[in-house]
Amino acid sequence: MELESLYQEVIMDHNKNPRCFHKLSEYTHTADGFNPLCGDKVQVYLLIKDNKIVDIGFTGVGCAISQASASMMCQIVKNYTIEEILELSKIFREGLTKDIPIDKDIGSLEALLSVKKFPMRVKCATLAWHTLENSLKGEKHG
Amino acid sequence: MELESLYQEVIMDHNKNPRCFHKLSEYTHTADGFNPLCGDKVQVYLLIKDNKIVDIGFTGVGCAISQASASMMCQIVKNYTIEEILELSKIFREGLTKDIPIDKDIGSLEALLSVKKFPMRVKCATLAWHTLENSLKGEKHG
Amino acid sequence: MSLIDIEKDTFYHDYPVLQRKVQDKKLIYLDNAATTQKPYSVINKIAQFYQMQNSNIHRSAHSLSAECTLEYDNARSKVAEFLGGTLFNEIIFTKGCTEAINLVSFCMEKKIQKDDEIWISPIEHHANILPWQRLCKNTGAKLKIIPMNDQLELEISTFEHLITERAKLVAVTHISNALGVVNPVESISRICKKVGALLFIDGAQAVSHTKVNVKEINADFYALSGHKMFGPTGIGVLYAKEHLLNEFEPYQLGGGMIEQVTFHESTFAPIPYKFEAGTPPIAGALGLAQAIDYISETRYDVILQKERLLYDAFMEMCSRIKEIKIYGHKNPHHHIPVFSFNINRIHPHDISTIFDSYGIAIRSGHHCCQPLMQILGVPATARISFAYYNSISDIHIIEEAIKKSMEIFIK
Amino acid sequence: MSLIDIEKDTFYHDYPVLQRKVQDKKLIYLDNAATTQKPYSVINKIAQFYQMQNSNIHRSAHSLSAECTLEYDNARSKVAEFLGGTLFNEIIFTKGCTEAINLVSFCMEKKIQKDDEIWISPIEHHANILPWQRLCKNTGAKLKIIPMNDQLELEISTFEHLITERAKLVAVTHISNALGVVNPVESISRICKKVGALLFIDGAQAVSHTKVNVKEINADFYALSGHKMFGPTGIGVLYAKEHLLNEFEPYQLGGGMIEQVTFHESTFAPIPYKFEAGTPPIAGALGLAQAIDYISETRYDVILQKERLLYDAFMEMCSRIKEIKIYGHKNPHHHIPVFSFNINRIHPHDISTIFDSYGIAIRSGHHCCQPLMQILGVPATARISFAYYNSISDIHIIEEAIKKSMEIFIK
Ligand SMILES: Cc1ncc(COP(=O)(O)O)c(C=O)c1O
Ligand SMILES: Cc1ncc(COP(=O)(O)O)c(C=O)c1O
Repeated sequence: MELESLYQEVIMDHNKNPRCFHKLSEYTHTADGFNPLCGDKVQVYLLIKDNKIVDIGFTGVGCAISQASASMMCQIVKNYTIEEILELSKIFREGLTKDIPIDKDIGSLEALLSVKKFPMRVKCATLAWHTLENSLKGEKHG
Repeated sequence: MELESLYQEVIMDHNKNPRCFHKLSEYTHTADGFNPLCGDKVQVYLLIKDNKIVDIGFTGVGCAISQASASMMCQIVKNYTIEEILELSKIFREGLTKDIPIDKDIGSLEALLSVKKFPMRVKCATLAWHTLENSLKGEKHG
Repeated sequence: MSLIDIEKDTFYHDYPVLQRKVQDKKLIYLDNAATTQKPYSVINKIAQFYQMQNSNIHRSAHSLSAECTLEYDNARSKVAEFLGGTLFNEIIFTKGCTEAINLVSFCMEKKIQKDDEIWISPIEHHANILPWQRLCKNTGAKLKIIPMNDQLELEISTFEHLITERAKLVAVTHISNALGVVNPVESISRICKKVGALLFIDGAQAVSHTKVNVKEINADFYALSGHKMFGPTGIGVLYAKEHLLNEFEPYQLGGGMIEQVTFHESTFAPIPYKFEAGTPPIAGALGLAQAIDYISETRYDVILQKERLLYDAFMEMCSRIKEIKIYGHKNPHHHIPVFSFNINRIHPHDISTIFDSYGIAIRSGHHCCQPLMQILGVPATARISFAYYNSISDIHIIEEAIKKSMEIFIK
Repeated sequence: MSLIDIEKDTFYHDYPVLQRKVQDKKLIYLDNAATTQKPYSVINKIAQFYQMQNSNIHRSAHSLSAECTLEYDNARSKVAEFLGGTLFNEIIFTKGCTEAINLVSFCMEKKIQKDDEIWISPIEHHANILPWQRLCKNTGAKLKIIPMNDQLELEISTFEHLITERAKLVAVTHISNALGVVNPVESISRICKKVGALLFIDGAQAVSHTKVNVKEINADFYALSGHKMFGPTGIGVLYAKEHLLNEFEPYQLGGGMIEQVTFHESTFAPIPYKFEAGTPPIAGALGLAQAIDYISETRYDVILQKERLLYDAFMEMCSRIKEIKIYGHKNPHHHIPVFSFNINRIHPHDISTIFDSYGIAIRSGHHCCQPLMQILGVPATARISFAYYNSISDIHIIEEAIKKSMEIFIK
């Protein structure tokens, strides 16, 4: 049943025990994400040094998918360069919205691709990534 | 054919040679009538003495039905009392809009009842009468 | 119709959508507060209009246009009668309830001054908040909120003490789309009259559930949407008292609402036309009139009885599930079967997705009531909104879906 | 499609209304400028939506709502492509052309100051006069009129000399509903750009006759109505350049166009949603998209060729009747087959009634162009407005009706 693929073990785990769920005491980039249609909110905090993510955290409220997606994102991008993050974000988001198979390894994010079968939930899965991208566009801070 | 009953002799005659088609030099009551949907216009002038119509005239532009109706109205109401006019107006207008036969003699106005079969033209036939009624409601003038 | 007929529960036969499947399951449509389904008669009426009569109204002398003009006028008369016997002139067709509210808030601007007050309730839909907020911003008036008790019902007696003659308008919903609570509009009306405030009632949610009589309520304005009362999208109604419409300047300008136009100035047609600029949603108006016929044939007493059965069955089911929290509904007799709820800490979106896998369509989110969500202290709720055509037997499937949600999330 | 196919002249098969009778005669519908007929595919689309999918958009996570949201988005994309490949965000659904003009005139108020100028043409529809008149009244700007020559075509070179940088907006119709004249919108656009004025084009009459590309025209705004392009009533479109929509404050307020709402203040969703408060005319938008598909299948080159045949046949017939006076149309290549005319001194209403007795639907009146009527020096005209689906053989019956009019009135 497709419901089971959406709410699979790894996603439920991240939802229950979100990793990096905190505001960073020291950060260089941040942004707020909001989905006005459903009320999901996320704040992303980044500490970037020498073009690399040294630390990352998030806070917010939202559904299992948006929370798990934010948590998994934070876990995976640590130590990535900005370019690597942007590329991964693009691949992941296209994987959820376009009808072409992904040929890159996206690691644990693979689990989230089941969201594709639930079109109204795709925005839940991409909210954290949009917010991350926005934070990188914004003024440096801190 | 119904068209022939609409554009019958007497109506065409009034349209071609409208009676009383002039502004009165002396009048006690007047009103402007206008149908914004089609642009028909009529002005009615009355000279009333001792509750009786001593003289009446009209000017305006409009279709054959509205012109003929105004002309026939002017011809018929001369020497009527205000009460008689209002009653005739009511009978005539109801004859055009309601599904009940008229039991009073309305004289030459009978010819105009054929307009009933052309619902979009009823307003053409009643415009002059509405204007006449309005003139009686208005302030005395002259 | 007897109770036995109502229990036979076959109203859904009138609704083609309700015969379809989603996710390989029979559709159980419980998002009626967002929009209701349309019976065959309404759908057929719209198709028939386009197939047999379509023409513009008012403007032409040919037969087709005469037919349409007559039907359009009849639709207005039907709405006037439906709302309790108002005047023909007091019924304005709009594109929806939202436009009706915007129209009034625009026209009221000339009547409102600095330090006047406009009162709304805390449970209003955004459509009945934002236009008044803007009106206050533009005029310097104050937006005041009617107090609410912890049963989530309006505190009418406190309101009566708070309101003063500075209040120029009170805008409240007849029935809440989020909580299903029926506001005491008669009492509110009485209070309004006492201080000389106009009363605007948002009837979007009321007309599919209960007979409305704007004259008995003595409302100055009443707004509704066709699509929420078994009619088409893109049509709504504003009822407003004749003298108010006469005083107001027109809202939108264009064809059909003028008397004489020159480049220098224009004069306007009498009401109701003054407020209907441009080609109206003709098919929408005829479809709405057909929906009114449909409701009359079905009868409100039947709708009420059926909804009470649904109400009781749903509440009975919920009473067996301690994890479910329903907002409000302490007093069933002030409520229709529209329920905002949460299940433990499961997010409403997840509930909605799980329900969907059972074929059950419910809504999750803020229901266009963000201020109410702030008061409830939640970002969102799940909402089940019944219509009289929903089946009592579907409540078992709702129960299954609730249990599945708990199984996935609370194990 | 070859010319031979076009001469076969069977397009009317697509339109159910055209199969019906009025006054016991086959309906000959020549009131297409008031509203066009709808092909089966459009009518079926609307019925199908209500039968199979009906649900509100955007707001719910369930499958039905997901389907509708996707279709509604696709409809917007289709309009964007249809108008020449604009951005998705630049297309706002309205209830009609009139609302689109009112929206822009409302939003422009913040950009217009005393002694600024707004230019319109003398042949505008009331919908494209009154909103600008009000805007001028509210701001102290001046309403200026583009000069017209005695062939009833705009004097573009004089206009170019007259307009200055005080002009902030030029609002003209693409094609006149009263005269059938096609305005040189590209030249007007060039002149606007020279003085820095925004260009608003009223496209209500254009889209059923000719391919429109707003980007090639470089229009800042373009407005149209669904019901005048083989689509449903109650739906229209405003195209506006993205940066303008972003600068504008919202027009109507309500659900679906907000970001965050508290009782104290509200923030708004990004475009296009910022301009679509409330439940939109969903079925209308899908019907309009279907009409666009229909036009694409039929092809504009076919429509143009067919309309040219109708044009020539009609003009040829009129050339034999000296009593008929057609306004304008000195240069056929600047015109579509939409003709305002008078027959001697017969009043247009009488013409229209006589035509109706032949089953021919035409319009008589001021065509919502009172200022133009004042220029023509007549209270009204009769108007025949062809669509490509009209039959060339019907022109004989028009001739009969004209002769009958003369027989009755000029004997
Ligand atoms: C040129 C023109 N502009 C605007 C309009 C107004 O369109 P609608 O009535 O569909 O809003 C019309 C149609 O009557 C028109 O012909
Ligand atoms: C209480 C209430 N008011 C107003 C509205 C707005 O109605 P519409 O979106 O049809 O304009 C709604 C529906 O969403 C509603 O539930």
